[in-house]
Amino acid sequence: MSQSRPQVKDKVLQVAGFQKEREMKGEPSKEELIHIYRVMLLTRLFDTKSLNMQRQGRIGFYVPCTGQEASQVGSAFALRRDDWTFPTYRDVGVALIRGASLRSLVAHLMGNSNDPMKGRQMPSHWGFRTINFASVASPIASHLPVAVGVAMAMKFKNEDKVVLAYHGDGATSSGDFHSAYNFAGVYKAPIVFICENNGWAISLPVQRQTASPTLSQKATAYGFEGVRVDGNDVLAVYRATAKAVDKARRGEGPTMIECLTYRLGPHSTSDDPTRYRSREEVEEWKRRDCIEIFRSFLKKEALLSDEEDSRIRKELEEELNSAIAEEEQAPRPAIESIFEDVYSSEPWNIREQFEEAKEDFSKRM
Amino acid sequence: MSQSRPQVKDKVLQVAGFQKEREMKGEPSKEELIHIYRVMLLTRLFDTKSLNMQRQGRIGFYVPCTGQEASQVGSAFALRRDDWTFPTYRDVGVALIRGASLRSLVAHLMGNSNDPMKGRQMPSHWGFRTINFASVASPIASHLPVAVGVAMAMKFKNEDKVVLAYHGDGATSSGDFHSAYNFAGVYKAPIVFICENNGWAISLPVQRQTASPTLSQKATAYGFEGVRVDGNDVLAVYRATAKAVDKARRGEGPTMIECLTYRLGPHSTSDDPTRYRSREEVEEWKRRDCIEIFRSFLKKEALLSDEEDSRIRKELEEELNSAIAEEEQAPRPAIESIFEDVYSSEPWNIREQFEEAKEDFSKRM
Amino acid sequence: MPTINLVQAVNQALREEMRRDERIVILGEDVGKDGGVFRATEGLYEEFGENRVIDTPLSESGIIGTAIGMAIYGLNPVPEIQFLDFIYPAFDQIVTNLAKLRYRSGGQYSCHLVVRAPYGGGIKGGHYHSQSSEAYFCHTAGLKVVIPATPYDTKGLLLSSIRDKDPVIFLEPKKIYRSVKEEVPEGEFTVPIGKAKLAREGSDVSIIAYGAMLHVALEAAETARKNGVDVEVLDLRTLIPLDIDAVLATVKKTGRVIIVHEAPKTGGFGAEIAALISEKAIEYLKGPIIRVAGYDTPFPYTLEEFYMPSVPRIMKAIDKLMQY
Amino acid sequence: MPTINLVQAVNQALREEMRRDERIVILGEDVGKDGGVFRATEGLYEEFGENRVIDTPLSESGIIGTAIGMAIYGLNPVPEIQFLDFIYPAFDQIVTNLAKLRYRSGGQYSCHLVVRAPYGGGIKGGHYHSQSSEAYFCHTAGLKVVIPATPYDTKGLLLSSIRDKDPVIFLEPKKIYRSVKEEVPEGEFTVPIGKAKLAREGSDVSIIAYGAMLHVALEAAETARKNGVDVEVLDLRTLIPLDIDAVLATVKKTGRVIIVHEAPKTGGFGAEIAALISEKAIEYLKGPIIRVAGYDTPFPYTLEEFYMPSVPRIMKAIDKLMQY
Ligand SMILES: Cc1ncc(C[n+]2csc(CCOP(=O)(O)OP(=O)(O)O)c2C)c(N)n1
Ligand SMILES: Cc1ncc(C[n+]2csc(CCOP(=O)(O)OP(=O)(O)O)c2C)c(N)n1
Ligand SMILES: [Mg+2]
Ligand SMILES: [Mg+2]
Repeated sequence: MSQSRPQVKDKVLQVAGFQKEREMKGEPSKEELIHIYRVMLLTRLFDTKSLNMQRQGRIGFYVPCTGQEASQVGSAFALRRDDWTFPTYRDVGVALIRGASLRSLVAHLMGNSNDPMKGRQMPSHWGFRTINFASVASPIASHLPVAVGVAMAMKFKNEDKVVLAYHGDGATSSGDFHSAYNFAGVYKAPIVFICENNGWAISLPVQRQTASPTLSQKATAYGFEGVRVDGNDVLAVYRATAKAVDKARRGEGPTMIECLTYRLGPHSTSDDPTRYRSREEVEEWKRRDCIEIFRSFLKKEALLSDEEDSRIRKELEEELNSAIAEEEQAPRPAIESIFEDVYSSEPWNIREQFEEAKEDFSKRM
Repeated sequence: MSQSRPQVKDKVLQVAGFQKEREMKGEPSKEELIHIYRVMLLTRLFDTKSLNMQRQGRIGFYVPCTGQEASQVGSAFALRRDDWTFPTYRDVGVALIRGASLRSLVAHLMGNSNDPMKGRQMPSHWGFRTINFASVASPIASHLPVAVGVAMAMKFKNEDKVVLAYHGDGATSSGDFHSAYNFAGVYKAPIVFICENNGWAISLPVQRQTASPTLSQKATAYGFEGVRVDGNDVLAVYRATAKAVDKARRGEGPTMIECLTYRLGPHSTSDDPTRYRSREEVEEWKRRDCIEIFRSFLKKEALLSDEEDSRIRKELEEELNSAIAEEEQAPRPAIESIFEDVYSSEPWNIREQFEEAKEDFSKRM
Repeated sequence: MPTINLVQAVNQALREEMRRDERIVILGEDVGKDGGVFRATEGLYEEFGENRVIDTPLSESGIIGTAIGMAIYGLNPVPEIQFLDFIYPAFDQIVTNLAKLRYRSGGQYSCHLVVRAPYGGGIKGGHYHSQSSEAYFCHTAGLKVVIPATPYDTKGLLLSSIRDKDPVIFLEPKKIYRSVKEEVPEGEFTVPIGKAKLAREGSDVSIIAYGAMLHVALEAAETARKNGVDVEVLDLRTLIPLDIDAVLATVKKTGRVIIVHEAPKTGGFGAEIAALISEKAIEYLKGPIIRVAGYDTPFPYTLEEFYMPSVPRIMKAIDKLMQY
Repeated sequence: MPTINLVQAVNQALREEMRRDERIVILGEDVGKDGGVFRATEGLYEEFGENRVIDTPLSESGIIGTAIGMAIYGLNPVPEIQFLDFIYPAFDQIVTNLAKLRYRSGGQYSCHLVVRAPYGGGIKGGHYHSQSSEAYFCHTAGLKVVIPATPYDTKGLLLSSIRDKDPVIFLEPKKIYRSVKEEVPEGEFTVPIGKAKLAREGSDVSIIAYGAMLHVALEAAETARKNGVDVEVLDLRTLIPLDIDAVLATVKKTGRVIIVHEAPKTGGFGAEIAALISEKAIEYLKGPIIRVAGYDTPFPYTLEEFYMPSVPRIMKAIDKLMQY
């Protein structure tokens, strides 16, 4: 019933001599490794802070990602700027490595007037067009056929771009997973699916989500390759993704990558995980914290000193705190924003309703 | 692009010495073999007649099954009386081997007052409660989760019954296929899925339905076994099904059986297959007609003489003709039947509509 | 008599009826060990075990589809959809199988079951945790649609729904899951499906409402009283089959009608009520039929309290009708 | 000018517009080699190739979902759903993504596309090849809903729909795919979305209809003329956004309203029209608003001509109103 420790081959951080392997095509440079580390750490800090803000009533809701930073950051780092990502609510690390600004993330959590979503969506339902980070909807897996459609359009236009589509273990049971994977296989769409298998779909352990021994083997039902990697090993995730992305870019079709990882926190701020899983399981996975693993690797390889590490953390905390402070000043969205963007232009019924509502609004401001 | 000839192991009718193998547990007796043959032949005759009746305007629509009799009859023959089947529109052979009366089938095609469906459904949308033959709806694969639910309920009640659920190659792309297979795997439901892979989903060849090299391998994504049999070999189908049914009955969970076969006729009476497939492909499959194969086997094994064969055919033709003649006498359903069975009892709106309608009806009778 | 809230009423009804009827099976996402994300099924897994309280994979079409199969085979399933907003992957199962099985099989098969789902706004859930899509189900012949507004009715109507012979879509107003409390008897009692309740008598204006909006309507009625307007409030409780007699009675009594629902106005169930009144009682009307409803937009997040029907919006409608 | 039928008008619109706009992609089941089961896409595969006329696997959520993705990425997809009855597996994609993407992303993303689907009865299709479920889409903010009734309007409205910026559900009345013919100009012309057409002028009674029912309404009007009743017929053409001005104009003119549609009466789009009239023009009414609609049952097979609105049923409604 518990998410077992991964039995996978491609472990990078646990083997010595990463430096030597660096000549490998596309392997990250020293600066890039530090950048990856920074973003993972920032993701963690953002996550912790957001959970706290929710508890303090400063934001209404949040979906934490602590524990999954390696799967998120390592995979998305394999992309080019002009590639696309289709994230889930949990993919803060993807947003950050793609270059989302902290302020836009915070503004969204607050649903204020700076929120690119105009305060219309629940927190953690991001979407940032400027970084090709698609808009999240709550219904699980509903983004997957859409992601395949974008990939098909890239192929239609003869571009060499790639889509990275994220989903959880629970998502594999949905009809949209099936449609998306099948269309991807049939049309050889340039897409890579990143399955963040964090062991749980709210209270359902993955072993009861499906009778399939692994999730990656589901890909064979669609005629393409599925691979399983240690999702807490950021470089293993990066390598597997880079390989799959290259393959997709060459026109050789989709890949599924199952990242074995763990959700260390609650499903969301509405969830109490002690109702359904053991402390021991969580503790076991805490000992495999992906950030700790990467940090000790970097230190062992003399890529990161203790001072540098503290400096980075301090910088990031300041950045984060100032983003929050600034966004907390922003007012809520203008009330008329309720009526915008339903259509490209306003039909009579919405205009009429807005006119009627104005009076109500002005009384209640 | 064409449905290739099957590459499967379990061929019975093409190897000699079937007699010797007959001691095998559950292998059909001589009488049973003749019964299977009779039903296959009756299915063919019924099909031919129904197509003709549609062309003559005596029925409105029909979905033919010529070419698939072995997959249908061979599989359903493996069931006990108290097991259940969830058929598709095309499964005349399943209905007949389960014991559906010719008159009820004909009445349904005519949508007359004897039709158990009360003339409410399009032809070929059967359902016969008395023989545990579930009610067909048009939306492809929509019956599959329902079939799994029946199997789960059998298990819940600690019965040793089994469900046989039929679907086509096209159905494997639907979301409901995915849900049904996944639930069946997770709950180890006593169900066997018979996939009649007839090469085509209307105009789409199976090779473009999915990139998966076989359909049977899709079962592995759900943690249970998928097997592939020569769907034109009635005894191979029977054996594979009997084995899977036994397994399900023992509580060992589901199996998928992919029957490689071919739809020799049009998809339905509304379809013109010459628009999308070659005459050669059809001719090649005609040479592998499952009834011819079984007939020559029976003759070679001296289980059927030419005279007996003609006698059987004649009997069946007479039975069929008299069923048709009788059903053509039956009137259409009473007009008030439009308003019945929407709910267990009539709500005011339906009663009111019926009252209003009566006058209209009486004027137009 | 103990005072309980609405979600406790759901839980009590399920627990008591599961003790009485062994055929009842609950299935859904997180309904077992977790007790449901709103705790509606809390403790049932512990009491009845995993065969009767089934945690399912993440597939609404699987949940509803298998529940239909169980119902055909004689069980009495009460599937839960975690939020009504997530019912659409099961929409085909509902429209194609659940609603039509009895009819299409000429009455040979039937599939009675109760789909429970929390619905509506007021919990800061944004587009996908706030929808009120009852109108889709009301337009689907073969389904009954029940929406309680109080703990007592919740228990009584849920028991009636579980004992009914037809498929029931049972929608629970999650905004008031915990905030509305009242005394509810333990043990067996039912509230009939298809009967509205006169929640407040009045002679000047009729407000027709259901679910969480009942309480907004009652508050508006109370406010209006202070302005000297005597408002009657009808709680529909069942949308399909509608209690047409109760609707027409209040319309004939006051001649002034306001319909309140959270769902977007266009094509909402309020339209059907207005249409029936304009068909059957137009001669009694002293003014237009006014719908106070959600706006024709997706459900917003930050500004949800401006989106949902409010006392001031209803007051405006009352004023308009009284001055007409 | 060549005389063509409705399905030919669809085909012509698609063909001409695909020549003009390289971003147009058609996808669906059997739309390619087979030319569509109603031949609406006949010859397009041959002319534009398999990249622009895509035969898809059997998955409506895949069809609509990938079409949405293509639209986001700048293509102009025109997915076909083989029968409207089979759209429900894609309902979540439509309600969750297609209708809400622009809103939920704060206008960052949009996904204009046209979902084409044949709808309605009259071809002896039984429950699952006859449905008219336009009301579901009309109640879903973010979608436009267009239903033509003539070949000319079909071509003109389909072109407008393809050029629109919002998602359009384009429903084609298959009963009259071949039976209604008229002269339709070759080449480019459009009919605006959101504008109804006065199909027949009259002063005594207004019939509001759309799709195949327009022709039944016109026939009833002709019959009524012989009885000395002067009937006006309004063809809505677009349901969302509704041409409210045209609706109110005819209501104010005649004061007697009949709404005709094939969909079941309860919760059908006729309810919305009646509700709007009872909100905005009640003082003009000389009698009840009558809906002549499909019955509140699934669509039957053998007896379909008794199920669908007919001239006698409309005549009865006219009589009732004239005698009121
Ligand atoms: C269609 C749908 N059904 C149910 C839900 C409620 N729900 C939200 S998250 C979740 C579990 C998702 O699990 P998984 O895919 O493993 O992702 P994770 O949350 O673990 O990242 C569920 C059931 C939903 N959002 N959408
Ligand atoms: C959900 C749905 N989409 C589309 C259709 C239209 N349709 C009817 S049969 C069919 C092909 C089915 O193919 P397959 O599953 O291989 O079964 P076969 O007809 O070959 O027996 C299609 C697309 C349908 N009935 N249901
Ligand atoms: Mg998970
Ligand atoms: Mg097939």
